[in-house]
This record gives sequence, structure tokens and C-alpha cells, in this order.
Amino acid sequence: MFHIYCPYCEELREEEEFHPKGQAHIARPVDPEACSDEEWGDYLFFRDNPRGIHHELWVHAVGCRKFFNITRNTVSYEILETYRMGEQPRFTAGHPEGKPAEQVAAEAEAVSRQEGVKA
Amino acid sequence: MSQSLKQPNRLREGGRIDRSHTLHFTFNGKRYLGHAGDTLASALLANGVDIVNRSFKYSRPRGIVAAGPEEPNALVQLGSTEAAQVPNVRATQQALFDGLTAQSTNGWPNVQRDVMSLVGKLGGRFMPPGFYYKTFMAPASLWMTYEKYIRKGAGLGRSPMVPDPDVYDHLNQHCDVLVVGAGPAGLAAALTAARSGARVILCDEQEEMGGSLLDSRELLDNQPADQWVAQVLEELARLDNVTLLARTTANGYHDHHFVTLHERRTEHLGETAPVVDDYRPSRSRMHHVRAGQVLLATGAHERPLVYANNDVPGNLLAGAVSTYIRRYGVVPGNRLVLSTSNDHAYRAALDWFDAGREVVAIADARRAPDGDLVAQARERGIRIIEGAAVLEAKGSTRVSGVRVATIDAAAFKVTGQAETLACDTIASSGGYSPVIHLASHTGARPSWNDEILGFVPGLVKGVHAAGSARGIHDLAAGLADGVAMAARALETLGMTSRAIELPQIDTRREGAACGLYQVPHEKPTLRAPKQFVDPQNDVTAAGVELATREGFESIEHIKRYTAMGFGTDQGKLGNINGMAIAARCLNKSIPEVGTTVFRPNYTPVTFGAIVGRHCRERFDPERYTALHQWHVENGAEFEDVGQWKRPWYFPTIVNGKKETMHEAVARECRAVREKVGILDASTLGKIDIQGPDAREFLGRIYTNKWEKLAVGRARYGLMCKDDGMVTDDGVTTCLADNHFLMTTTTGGAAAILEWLELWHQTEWPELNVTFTSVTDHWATMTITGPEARKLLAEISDIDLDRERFKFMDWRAGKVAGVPARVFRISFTGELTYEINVQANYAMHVWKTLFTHGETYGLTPYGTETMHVLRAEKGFIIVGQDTDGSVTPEDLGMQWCVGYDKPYSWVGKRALSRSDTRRDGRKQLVGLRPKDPAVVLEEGAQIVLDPDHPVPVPMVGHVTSSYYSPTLDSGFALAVVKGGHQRMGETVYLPMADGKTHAAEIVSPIFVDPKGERQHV
Amino acid sequence: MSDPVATTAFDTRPDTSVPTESPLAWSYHETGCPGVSQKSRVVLRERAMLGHLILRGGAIALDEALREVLGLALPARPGGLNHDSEGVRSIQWLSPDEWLVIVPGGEAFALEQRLRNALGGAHYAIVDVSGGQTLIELEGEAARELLMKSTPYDVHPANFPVGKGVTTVFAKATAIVRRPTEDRWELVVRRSFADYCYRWLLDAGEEYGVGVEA
Amino acid sequence: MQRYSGFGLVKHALSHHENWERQWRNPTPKKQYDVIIVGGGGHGLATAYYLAKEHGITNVAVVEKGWLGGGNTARNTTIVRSNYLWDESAALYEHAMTLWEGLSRDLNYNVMFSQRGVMNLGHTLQDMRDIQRRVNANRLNGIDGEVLTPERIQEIVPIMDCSKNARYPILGASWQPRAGVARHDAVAWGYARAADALGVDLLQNTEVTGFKIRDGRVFGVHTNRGDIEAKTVGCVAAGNSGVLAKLAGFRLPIESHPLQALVSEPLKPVLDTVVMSNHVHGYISQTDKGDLVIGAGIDGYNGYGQRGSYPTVQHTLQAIVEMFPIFSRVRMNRQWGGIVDTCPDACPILSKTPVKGLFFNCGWGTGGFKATPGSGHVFAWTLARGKTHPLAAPFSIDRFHSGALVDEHGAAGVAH
Repeated sequence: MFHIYCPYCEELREEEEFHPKGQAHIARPVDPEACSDEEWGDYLFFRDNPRGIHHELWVHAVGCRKFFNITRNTVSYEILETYRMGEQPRFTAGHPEGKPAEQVAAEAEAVSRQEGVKA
Repeated sequence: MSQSLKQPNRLREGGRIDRSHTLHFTFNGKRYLGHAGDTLASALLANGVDIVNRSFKYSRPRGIVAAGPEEPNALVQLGSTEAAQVPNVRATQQALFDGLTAQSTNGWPNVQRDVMSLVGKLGGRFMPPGFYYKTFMAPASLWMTYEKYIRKGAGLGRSPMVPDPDVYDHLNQHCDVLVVGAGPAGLAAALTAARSGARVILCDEQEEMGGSLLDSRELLDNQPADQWVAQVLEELARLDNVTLLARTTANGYHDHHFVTLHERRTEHLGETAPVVDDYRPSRSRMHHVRAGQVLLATGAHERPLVYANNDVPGNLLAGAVSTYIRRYGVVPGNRLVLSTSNDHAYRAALDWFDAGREVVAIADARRAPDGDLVAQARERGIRIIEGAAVLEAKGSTRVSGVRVATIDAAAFKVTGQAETLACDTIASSGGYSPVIHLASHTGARPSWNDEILGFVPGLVKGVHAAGSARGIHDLAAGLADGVAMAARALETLGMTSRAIELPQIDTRREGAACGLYQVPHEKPTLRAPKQFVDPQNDVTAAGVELATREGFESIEHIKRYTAMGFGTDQGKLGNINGMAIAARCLNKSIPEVGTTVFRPNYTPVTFGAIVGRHCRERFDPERYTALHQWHVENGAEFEDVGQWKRPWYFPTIVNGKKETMHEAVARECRAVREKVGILDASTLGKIDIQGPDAREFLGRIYTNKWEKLAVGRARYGLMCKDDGMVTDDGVTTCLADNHFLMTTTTGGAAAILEWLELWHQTEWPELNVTFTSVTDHWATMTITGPEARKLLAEISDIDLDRERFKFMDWRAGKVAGVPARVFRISFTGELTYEINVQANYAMHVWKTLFTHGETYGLTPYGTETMHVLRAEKGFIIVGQDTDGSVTPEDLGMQWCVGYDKPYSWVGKRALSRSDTRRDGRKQLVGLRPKDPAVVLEEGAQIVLDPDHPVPVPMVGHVTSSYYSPTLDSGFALAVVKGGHQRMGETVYLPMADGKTHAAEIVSPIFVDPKGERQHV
Repeated sequence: MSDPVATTAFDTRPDTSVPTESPLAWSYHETGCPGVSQKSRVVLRERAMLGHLILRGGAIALDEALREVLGLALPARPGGLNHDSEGVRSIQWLSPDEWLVIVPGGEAFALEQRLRNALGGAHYAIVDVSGGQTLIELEGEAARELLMKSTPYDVHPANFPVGKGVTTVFAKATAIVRRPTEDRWELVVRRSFADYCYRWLLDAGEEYGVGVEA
Repeated sequence: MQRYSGFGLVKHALSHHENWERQWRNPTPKKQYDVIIVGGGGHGLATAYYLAKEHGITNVAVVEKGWLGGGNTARNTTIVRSNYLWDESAALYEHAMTLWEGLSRDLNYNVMFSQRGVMNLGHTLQDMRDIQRRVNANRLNGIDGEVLTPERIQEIVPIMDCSKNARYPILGASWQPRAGVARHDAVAWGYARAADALGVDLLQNTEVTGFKIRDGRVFGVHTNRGDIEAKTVGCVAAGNSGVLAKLAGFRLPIESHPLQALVSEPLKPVLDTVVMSNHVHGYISQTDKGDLVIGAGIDGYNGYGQRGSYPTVQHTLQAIVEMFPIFSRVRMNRQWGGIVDTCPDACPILSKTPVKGLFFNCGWGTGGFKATPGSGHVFAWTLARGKTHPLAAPFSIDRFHSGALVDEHGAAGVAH
């Protein structure tokens, strides 16, 4: 059973308080009507499903009711980090040991400038 | 009943039992005596009971082999009454209590004379591994018949046939350091962590803490080892940062250091928990431990040697022999032969000798054994046969002798002439396997260590192994390792560890062990007498060899083909030996053959302990509305809707007879259509939505438009997922310009609140809006029917004028003196007021309505009548008339879809996919049975050609179907392919009873199609 | 009432006295209340009919308004629980933009009105949930162990000091667990789950001779 | 292939079992095959067998990264049934059921297919509507089944609590008499032995590390034992399908979740049928060895760890004890987890892919074991002809773009 650090409650809580909500960072297309059926299907259903480092969306359902992201290894189940909505992960498949903090900040800045992409 | 009052194998003194406290127990119908401090196994051995069970496949007589959780044979059925039955109790782990009643799980008519053994003896050779797969195939139809007989031989113990009188519970625990195992390393670690101020839990599976120190020959600070144990435990017990859990097995290690500890609270006291002061404590308790760091001081299990007939009663593990002598004062025989590959096992011979019984010989597989224990044996004049091992045990129901010969272990050959020695007990030791089970649960792979000839645990972050559990078998080194590992754990936690003084121990020199698993025999393995690897499943060395010959080369294949390790001991005794045999057959090393994966549980755990108090009425919460008591007192039958108990219907007594549901519902329906009915609608989900962007949010999440909904008005809304399928519906009310009250389906309440939050928090955080559940705050009472206005007018100050308080308006005011919000919305098609008051005042309002309602024929109704009434109006129930594959258009609810809303609301895009646009989708229609007396079955499938041969093409199914008292006929809602284009067509419903009903496709609105009645 | 459609704030309490039923009324009737005795190592007590308000919004604006209206600071840290000097009014952190205010029954609506006045044009929301939940106090030496049976949250003093409150799992329901004083714990449970929680507490507390002060 | 029979068993016993042949070879990979099947579980082995037997394509390699049948084949609760709701799934599973019924003889390997009946309980009115809907559909599709009353249920399973006192009383059940259980390992081994006998190379400990793709066409795979070529590659890798798809350069509408199961200690026979409840969420049967085999739910997160969360097991045992209060004192021996590849509509994918010559058979979720023969049979046809078998047509990947899902969630909830 997972022990999950809620970035809003700022403490470790039991998995029973949380619900997993699938892959993180899946932004709804800004203009759905401009999407092809294929693009819309991709958004709805197609997922990375990686073996290894995975970014996933969870909600602290029995707690603060906030959604946040977890970077977790899907084989060892080790949680590498949890971060708030709108933030970017430090640990990625490309950087399993974690990116330097400055790089994360710069990326977060870049993402926040993109309109409509909050996920 | 026969009884035995002597304990022929009990020593006059020594051991940790209390000879002044005698206990009676019954085994296989015979009464015996034992003492406080005994296990069932030690008491059986004390009484000279050899055969404790029959084996699973071959029905061979079996005796006690071990003294702990690795025991494969001594599985008994416990319990003197039906309710107290416990199957498969391991006698080595069951403390003796007065009145204990047990019997062997196998053996008919009894374990001494078992007729199945004949089958085993004669048929054994026809039952190699996998024999099932190779036969019983023809004819195919007969397999079930064969299987019936095979099943008769299945199983060990039996399930009780009546419910459990005992209760179980859980305790959630948190600690900095969890120490599993209270042997030398565990005690040293726990003391270190405790003195350093950490929150410590120390658990141990045995009746007493101390582990190997309880039967140690060594002195600590020149005192017997158990005195040091007592000192440490006394100190730990005094510290309030320490929780000591004896009789507590760490049975499962789950993710992120969540460990379940199973504490047997009363199993040593009786077969059911003793009742004290009318209170029955929990029989066992599961501690759910979330630990910061975990220290595994789980010790090691001794490996027996695999030689011919090594399963005859009287074959024991060397360490078990020592344990029985030193801890329980029991010598399980008279004449011992020890077969060993290491020094440590010499303890068995020394203890045996010191207990005054004969040690016939020690067969030591090493050429020139040389260590302090060996020297001690020599001093006692014990014969040591060097370079030799026991090849074969003699005897059938008890060992009568052994054949010993010199061997070449590496070449797997017998090198000398076998010598036969008379004896009644064989102790064997092939070395020690660290107990890696818990570490293995975490998914970490163990690795083979050639130094210790065993697997050492793989460790994930935060887990530490100490002492024997990682192959440090020397006592002094094990104690020091406990301290060192505790220090490491504390350091990880950022705590400073305080050193403890370790006791002085005389160094003991031990010679190196040699690797010996299966002992060679003069005959090849397939022809030799059976050499058991996993006695519980009757897995032999020949079986393992045969598996490899048949191409099963992966250790997992071998295990599965032979069933090795699948017993209730999970291969604690036999797995490594089996791997060694496989390695020999495949010409590989043990690590090349593979590791073995252990799964929870470490030892079996009663379902009840895992369930805890979450059973019966606490299996799942029952949710009640504020009016529940009234419903109960007025005879309601209840329906489970999610976790809610909702009144289903209110049967009354008519002429001394309770109405059937059909009668009650007909009466309730008529009351609503003709007079006035009342429904407790409090279970509907209610979400308070506030904020300047609330309206925009609603427009995005609902299919229909919200920008023009005025304060004081309400609107029905439909919600889709982004795949375009309907997921919920309900009425949302505009309370103020930036303030709405959304209602959801009863079952959908929690999920929809989370759904709204999901969209708000992840996609539209820029919208300023908040969501708060107010489901429980408001009680909702729906009064509906032509007389509703008159009734409400009697007790409300609200202006109910039909022009000023229109359909789909809401007004605030007082009802029965209580502030209320009254919504004029309708789920029945009748004039309806939904009265919402704060739940604490609901009962008063409800009762007041009844005080005034009698004049108007006010009738309470339940969910069944609600369903009939709404279906007559063609109103859908999400989840009943929809199933996750239905769009708003399929429901014919285009009126509820805002196609031209500027924002592409959730679900919109999906409606234009090729499949959602195609013709022939299933669409919601009404069905009128041709025979009005017929009420179609809900779930009945609809066909166009009832005479079509199977498979019959189906075009849809009935989603809702009722008898309508208003129409005096059956009617139904259904989804039918292209249904909206099929109005007036006849379809057929072929039923299981052979009847086929015909029905006409009609509009889903059966009553008041113009919707006039709700506007009156 | 003059305004046929009330404004956002709505006083749900009647001005005349009408009979009320707490969320545990059915439980008292059906399950009863085991008495408090010498043996009772834990005692339960419902504090029914209190005013419960949910505050949503920015911490700065809410803090200012609360200090002004209630003389209480908004707990800024997660898990924070502040009480007034009398210990009868409290405010608890629920999430970064959500707080729970509990005041004596009858004070809630007036408080809501005053807060609205104080908050003016700020973005906020106030929701009255007084009918939807109730507060159960636990006292006695076994109170903490009873909680350990019921919630996976660590209630050890090292992790749960006075002045903390968390929303967590309670048996198979949800509850807010709070520690207002050294010896007293509070549970805030939803009305519809109250009977379940009550029966759970009696069952789990039987070992400690649980008594109920009605 | 050495024929297995009762007579043969006696003969071998007399020669001390020294003359049994290997059940399958351990061949060295060839450079080239006509077809490569990635994944040596039940479905992959069945595919290889039917390719060889029905389509005469014997130059086939089954590439397995571990041991044959070591994935979900070895980890499921062995339930076989075909009473699915939708025509498309019912046809596929019924096709499998028909093959199950002759499988032991076909393979000359007793897979111990035991048609002891499967019961799906209903605890709410909506459960019963769904059960009626499904049973009615099954009947018209020619699949056996009936709706049972609580009284009938009590007769068939006397030890179950069918009283009204239960938290969720049993209101009825669907009952498929032809359904049952089979010996999971034997299915893999039987297919392996039969396929091997027809010439199929079973390559264990061989892990695919990439696909050889040129101009949008597959022509082989990279493995830890070297490259192997073939113009047709079928991936049947269950939980690892997503990983393979990534290697081939596309994504699937699949997520891999832990699915847990557990067994009790062996007990004397006490339960003769399979009992399943979606509502309280537990399902149970008793093996011929006496263990109660109990299936737990899927964990909501992705996981390749072959283990899941403890509360899932807890909830399942609560459900089991709710249905069978007498099992409270029975003990749980072992638990484990599989990796199930789940599609959004709880139905499989049997499909071409964006890469020509590369086919996927996956997404069976919790329904994989029971489909084994049907899945292999239909997929072999698909690989042999390079076009989708009619029974597989509704299960193409395209449906996630068009929206033509076959939504088994509708009436099956969680379909095991």
C-alpha cells in the first residue's frame, strides 16, 4: 500500500485517502472541434503506459480534495516525487535521477505561458 | 476415550515449561497430558506420538519434523465444536491450552491405519508429477466423473460449517523502526533504536520472545542466554516509545514499508476467545504498520538433508531436536543418528547426549570436521563418521535404523560400503537458509551467497536485514549486526543512535560447512526409495528430476509441475533443496537455476483477521436520511441504492394481510396521480456551486445551456463524459447570480463532485468557482400530485400562486415554521414541490406534512413507485436506461443539447465521431405490449424476427418495465436500433419460458404527453 | 419572508422553536447509549446542532475578515486548527482554499452575514453545512487507541499535537479528526454516515468499556 | 510426439519413469521464420499451435522473455465462461468455449477443464436487470444460461449466506452450467507441447528489445539472443503490450494494472461451483487440490510489479466472508498479482497496427484466460491470412477513433 506525500497537505498519507486518475499531463485539445476523430480518440483513450517512470494524476479524495501529480516507478512502485498541478516533474524517463532545479523552473515557466495547457 | 498419562519423552527437568501446571489435551480421540509452555507438537513428542498425519498424495505416515513455521507435516484440525474448527493448524506453532482438541487432517479410518496408504503404496509409482495431465482424457465427457473422485481426496483440514463465534480487529500503527524478530539481532536492534528515542515496534512470531537464545547453549555475560533476553525485554517493556508484540507474525510486507502483523491474542488460551465480563476480545488482531524503516531480524531456517525415506516419523531437523530438548524438556526418541554438513547441527547430538540418551553416531559429510562443537562431541566419546551421510532411513511408522555410507557430495556418488545402524531418530542438517520471505514480498530479488550456502535477501530502500537473516549465524556477530543495522536505520531517519553495551560471549570456533542437499544413493534417483524434498506435497527428488527430464527447466516450471513449495509452508523446508536438485539435473549452479519468489503470507492468516470488524452490518456503511426512523416505523421495505437505504415501497396491512409490492405500488401510484404522494428524496446528490464563473462552468460541464437561467429558476441538465456518453443528470437551480445548487443522481453524488473538481483543477483553473457537497445538509421531501399545492399552502407562507410560482421556479419561505427552499420541479409529471430544509428539522416538517396531509390522502411512496411514475413520463434513470454507451441523441434528448454553445463542452466533440453519427444506433423508445396484461421483463432482448434460428439478431433491450395503474397495462422503456424511426412497428421479445411477447414501439412518454399536469 | 428568492445567504434555522433531531437521533433510538461507568476508558459525547460553515477563498482576505469578525486567525498551515479563548469557536484548515468554522448553534448565520460584510468584493464562498454533519467528542485514556482502530492516520502525539485536524479515512467512511485539547479528540462526521460511525465506535470501543454521555 | 494415455503411464511407471520424453525442445533461434509470435503465454502458444495445425504454418517462433506461461496464464483464477453481454464478445468467448470443450483430447494433454458451472450473483435491483439482460442475450446467441432465484442458489451452494440479513442480500444470479475452471499451467504446457511437436520453436529467456521496421513494414525483431526475421509478427504480450507498442513506435489504448488473487490453505471439498459477485466484489472457486481460489479487484494505478495494494485484498476477503461467513476461520495461504492490460471498454484488441505485418492481440484485461483457445485460434487465422478474422473484426484498434466501442462495462461491471 502506497504512502503518498500530498503536496497540499504537506505530509505523507495512506493510499486509502487517494484515488488514482490515470496518466498525468493529458491536456484536452484547445479546440476540440478542430480535431480529427483520430486525434480525439488519441486524447480520450491512448496512453503511454510505461514500464518504469510514469507521471500520473491522483486526487486526495479523502483529504484536501486536490488533484496533483506523482512520478512513480511502475515496476518498483517507488514514488520519486509528487507535485502540484501546473508544476513539472523533476524525474523523467530521460532524467531518472532528477533534473536540476533550474531546468525544472525554466520548463514550468515555458509551460505556463502556453495557453490552455494546465494539466 | 483412551488416555495416556505418561509423557515418556519428557525430561525430568530443564526447558521453559511449567511442570507444575499440567494441561489436558486430546489428539485423534486420545487424551494426553502436557504442560504450560508446551506447543501441541512438543506435547505430542513428549507423549511419544509418532504419526501425526498422513501425506497428501501417497498417504504415507508422517511425524513432526520441525519446531517452527517450517513444519510441513504436523497439520491438524483444531476444535472440539463445529464453530471452533480451524483447519490446518501447525502443531509446532499452536500453544497448548487445557482442553485442546485436535485431530489429523488426513487418514481414514484413522491416521494409524489409513486405507488410502494402500493406494499410495501400490499406486504411488503411477502418480509421478503431472500424471493428471497425461491421463483421464478419454472420453472427454468422463473427466468430470474422474474429477469427482479425485476431489474426494483433496484438501487437508475442513472448513467449519457454521459461522465463526469469534471477532477480529485491526490496529493502525506507525513507527520509526519496525523490528521483525526478537532473537539476538532483533533484540539488540530494538534496544538500540529504543534507547535512541525512536518509536519502535518489536514483533516476534513465537509464544515468547528471544528466538534462538531461548535454546542456546551459549553464555552471555557468563549467564544463560535467556537471562539476557529477560533483561532486555524488561527494559523495552518499560519504555513508552516501544511496542512489544509477542505471538505476532509479520505476515506480509507491502509497498512503502506497510507491514501487516498478525497478533494471535487468544489462540494460546482456548479454541475460541474466552469471554470475560460479557466481553469477547478479538481472537486475533491485525496491526497495519506503516514503518519509517524496517529491520528484518527473521533468523534462518535449517535445511534438512534429502535422503531415502526421509519422511518416516522420527526424522527431524537437527535444530528442532535441540529446541525440543532445551526449550520443552522433550527428547523425541532414544537413539539418535545425526547427519550433518556443518558444525552448528552438532548441538543436537550434544543436547541429546546431555539429556542422557544415546547418540549412535554422527555422519558428517565433511572429510575432516574440525570445530569447537565437533571437539565437544569427541570429548563425549560420540562416534563421528567422517565424509559420510545417512543414505536411507529404515522403518515404516517410525525410524528403526539408518544406512550410512561415505559419499562424494560434489560427484553425487556413494563412495563407501553402507553401514546399517539401529536408531529411532535421525536428525539432519544441510545448512541454514536466511528467512528472506518478507524482503521477497517487496519485489526485491534475493541473491545467492556461496559463503553461507544460501540466499540473502534483496533489500529495497529502508529495509535492513540483520543477523542470521543475512547469513550472520554467529551469535556475537549477530548481536553486533543488530546494533549496526539499527544505527544505519536511525541514521537514514536523521536520528542519532545511542550505542548499547553488548554482552560478553566466548568465541566459538566453527569449521566451514559443505554444500549438501540431496544425499546420493546407490541407486539412481528415479529408482531409489522416495527422497522427499517437499513432504507436504509429496514432492520427491525423483519428481524434480523427472520434471527436468521432461523439459521443465525454469525453476518456476519445476515448482509448478511438481507442486513444490505450493504447500502451506510455502517451501520453507524444501525450496532450496529442490533448486539444488534441479541444478544438479540441469548441470547448473543454484543461482543459475533461479531464485524463488515468496509471496505474502509468511504463514497463513485467518480470513477473519484480514477482514477485521468490516463484516456483517459493518461490511459497508449503511447511509440513512434524516427521515429513516419514520420510514422504519411506517413499515417501509428498503432498497439498496449505493450505500443508501432508501424506502422501496410502504406496504400497509389490508384486511390483516400485508400488501405485496405490486399492490403497494399500485396504491402509491394512484395516490400520486389522483391525490398527493410524498417521497424522501434526500439521497440525491447536492453540490453547492459558487463563484463569478459558476455559470460558465455549468455551460462547459453540462450538455445544455445555462447562460440565461435566471435567479429563482431551475433547469434540468445532462452530463456526458468526453466520449459523448451520458454519465449523470439532475436539476440545477440558480440561487443567486453567482450561486447554483446542482443535484446529481443518488449513486453519482461523490463521483460527480470529484468530476467537477477534476475539470476545474486540471483544465479550467482560471474559472473562479467552488464546489461543496451539501447532500447531507439538506433533507429533500417531494410532495407530488394534484393536491400538492393545497397541502403545502396549509403549512407554508410561500405564495404558491401558479402564475407567481411556476413550474421550474423555486422560492424560499417557511414550511411548518422551518426555513425552506421549495423547488417546483417534477419527476412524476404531476404538480410537485420539492421541499428542502436543513436536515436537523426535517422530521418535524415531514411529520407536519402528514398531520395536514390526511385530508388530502397524503401517501408515502418509495423508489419503486417513483420509477413507475417517471417511466410513465419517459424520464430516464441514468444507469438503468443508459449504460455508458448512450448519447443524449440516442435518448432523443436533443432538446437538452446546446449545439451552438461557444465552448466545446464536455462530450460535444465525441458526438460527431463516425460511430456516434451513424444510423442504426440504439435509441430510447417506449414499448407497449400487445397484451396489456404483460409486464415485460427488464433486460428482455428485442428481436424483429422471433422465428429466426439461433443466434437470433437482437435490436435492443428493455431498460425499464412496469405495470402502470394509470394505463392499467404494462409498459416499458427500451433502447432499439434506429428506434426513433420505427414508431408503430411491432417487435418481439422471446423469453426463457418459451413465450414470445409482441410489443409496439411507441413514444417513451405514456402519460400526459403534453406535460400539462405538472403546470397546473 | 419578503424576498421570494433569498440571496445567497440563507438562514436555515427556524426562529420559533421546532423539534430538532441530531444526526444521531436514530442511533440513540435504535442502538441506544451504553452508560458511562468506572470501567469506561473512553467516553463519547455528541455536540449536536452546532453551526458548521465552509469558507472558500484566498487566505489573506479570509484571515483578515475572520480576525475582525471572530477574533480568530485563519490557520495558514495544513492541518491547523485554531480555537478562540473560550474553546468553543474554531476554525480548521481543510485545503489550501478551504476552511471549516464551527461555532455554537445559532451563531452561524449571523457570523456568515458579518463575514460577507467584512469580505465585501473579495472572491470567496461560504457554505452552511450545519445540517450535514455532527461533532462527536472522545475522551479517556483509551481514546487514542480507539482512534487507532478506526483511522489509518497516525494519531500519536508526536504526529498529532493539540491544535491539529485532518480529514481522513474513518473505518469505511470519512471523518475529520481533530485534537482540540490534550485529552480530548473530536470527530466531525457526515450526517448520513453518523449512525455507521457511531455503531463502529461502540463496537470498537467495547474493549474499553465505551460509554456515551447523551 | 509421445502420446499420453493411462496405458502409457503404467508402462512408464514400470520403467521407473526413465523414458519420458521432453515435452518441448529448447531450440536455438533460427535466423528467419515465417511468423514470430512475441509472448509465450497461453494466448501466444495457442496462436502458434493453431498456426501450425490449422494453417500449416510451422516455421514459427514463439519468443518469450521468461518462461512459458509465466505471465497471467500462471496467475489467474482459472475461470472459464462465455456469458458475455454484447454479441461481439459473446461470439468470441463462445468460440473459445467450444474449443475448451475438446481441448484436452485435441492437445493430448489433460487441461482439467471442469464444467462445474459459474454463478454471477446479483445484490441490487440494477444487478438483476443487468443479469436478466445478459442471460436473455446469451440465450438468443445460443449460449447456455439461466437466471436463478435465491432459493435455487441456496440449493446449489448450501454454504452461502443467502439470507436477508446480509448487508447486500443476494437477489438472484446468472448461471452458466457449461462454464467452469481449468488447470491454468496445463493449458500453456499442453499448447507448448503440441506446438513444439508440429515444429514450432519455443524460445524461452528471449526478450524482444526492438522491432525491425522498414518503410512501415515489419521484417523481424531484435532480441537479447540476436535478430530474428519474419514478415509477420504477432504480439501477444498482455501486460507488456504497451512496452512493445512503444518499441514499434505507437501507443495503445491500454493501461497495465495489477490484478491480485489469493488462495486459502487446502480444504476438504466444500464448494463445487464458481461463485462471482461484482457488487460486493469477490469471486471464488475450489481447486481439485482443495485450495479456495479467490480473485480480488484491479488496482486503479498502473503497475508492472506483479503485486497490488493490500486494501484490495482486504476488501475481497471481506466480500468472501460476507458471502460465506463459515470461511472466517479458514486461512489465507498466499496472494500474488498479475499485470492486466485493460482497454477502456473492457474488451480486447485483435488488430492490425500502423506497422504492416505487425499484429497485436492484447487488452484482455481480466478476461484473458477464459479466451485462450479462441484468442489463439482467431489470431492464428488473422496472422495466416494477413487480414482480420470475422470474429476479431469488432476488436480492431480503430474502434477507439470511430467510437465503436464494445462496452462490456455496461452489464459486466468488472468482467472476470
